[in-house]
Amino acid sequence: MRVRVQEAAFDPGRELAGFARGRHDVGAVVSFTGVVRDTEGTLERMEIEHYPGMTEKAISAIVDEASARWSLLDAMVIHRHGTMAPGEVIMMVATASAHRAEAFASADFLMDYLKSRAPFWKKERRKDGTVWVAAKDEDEAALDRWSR
Amino acid sequence: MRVRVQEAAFDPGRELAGFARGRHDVGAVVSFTGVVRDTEGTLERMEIEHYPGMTEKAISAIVDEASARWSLLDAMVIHRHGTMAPGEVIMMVATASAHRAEAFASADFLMDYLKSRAPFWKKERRKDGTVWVAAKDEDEAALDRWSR
Amino acid sequence: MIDVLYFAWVRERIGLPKERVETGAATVAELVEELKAREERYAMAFADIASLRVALDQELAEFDAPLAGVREVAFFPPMTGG
Amino acid sequence: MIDVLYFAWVRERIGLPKERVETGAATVAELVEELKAREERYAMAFADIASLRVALDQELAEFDAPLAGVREVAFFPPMTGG
Repeated sequence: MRVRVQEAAFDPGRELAGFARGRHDVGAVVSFTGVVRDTEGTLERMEIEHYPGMTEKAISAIVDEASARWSLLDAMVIHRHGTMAPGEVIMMVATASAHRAEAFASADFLMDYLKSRAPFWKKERRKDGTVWVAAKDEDEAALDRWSR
Repeated sequence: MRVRVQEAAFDPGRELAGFARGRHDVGAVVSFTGVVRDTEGTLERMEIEHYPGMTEKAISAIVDEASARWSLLDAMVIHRHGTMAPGEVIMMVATASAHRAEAFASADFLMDYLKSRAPFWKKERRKDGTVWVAAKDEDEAALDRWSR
Repeated sequence: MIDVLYFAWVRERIGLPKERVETGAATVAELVEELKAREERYAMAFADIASLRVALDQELAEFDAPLAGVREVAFFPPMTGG
Repeated sequence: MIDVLYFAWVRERIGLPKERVETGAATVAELVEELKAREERYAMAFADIASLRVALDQELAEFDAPLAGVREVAFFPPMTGG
């Protein structure tokens, strides 16, 4: 299990290539990559602030919860902070398990919790001004899917 | 949208690195990688037979169906046939969309349908003999999740 | 004349991957009966129809589907891709 | 003495990322009331408590949680990671 919080850019392809390879117990690997989106062409920069110390702890707790729910053979979370341009990779999650259902569910779970429970805040520098991204009700509602 | 059926090994990391990059409308990329599993240490080789001609058509139809259900900005399916050793990559799926829910659901959907509706057959060469992998009831049942 | 293809253990039981068949069968099921009547290896391959799938011109079909205009019929076990 | 941290627009409204606060507050809510009473910028930052989250020693908590033994309190808007 690996958690990295960093300012530096990273290559999801290289990370996936090095994840859970050479093992004979892994049958399924799922990865998620989050990218700075700018559909309207008005975004200049995305700035991500975080809470050093708490961030790593919160992500590790989320990964631990996923490991308790599914037979995860490996998991990886990389999340950037600082300034990013449209098209740049923000973060990545990967999960490895014997079967596909567990790999999919655990990656989906990790994303839902990282979205609303890891201490990151996004600010958009747009041509017409600067705005903190608001949390969406649907992101909070997504967590209900996992209540047991 | 890209579909490749091939005997040659491929590197999922390199494929992910080249998938849906440099676009400003993509916010989420999900990938699935299927690996030859050998938990008991008794598998010597996996052999995958397919139906040339139908295979490409069937996969393309499944990708088209996914595109009709979700706002997919890009999708990729690579599936090998021939002989593979434990730990080798069998196949890969990737989907790109604006939001994470669509990327997850469409990749999950593609996997369920590739599993039971694309003409591939797996044969395991084990130390104690050779066996065709039987389709699982749960794989057929998984398709019901997507009936609308 | 119609091309008949066999895959996986159907191919192994029948002992060949493909053959051209002269048939007057109106449906897949009728073709299966004709093939079963030929030889023991066909009878064995088609013994349990519920464990088989069929494709007509490379599209999945049912066993009661008509064969009119079909050029290629394929028989195989349930697929195990992914 | 307790370390109080502010993030995102809470930090911007209050105008600093961190300060040490001398307080006798028994709960987070009482600490918030003390801070609001200080200056307009605090009153503005804490105007709508429903739009804020709090962490005690780097664990998410509720506003009625006790402060006894806590060394670090952080206030911030709902998180937007991923």
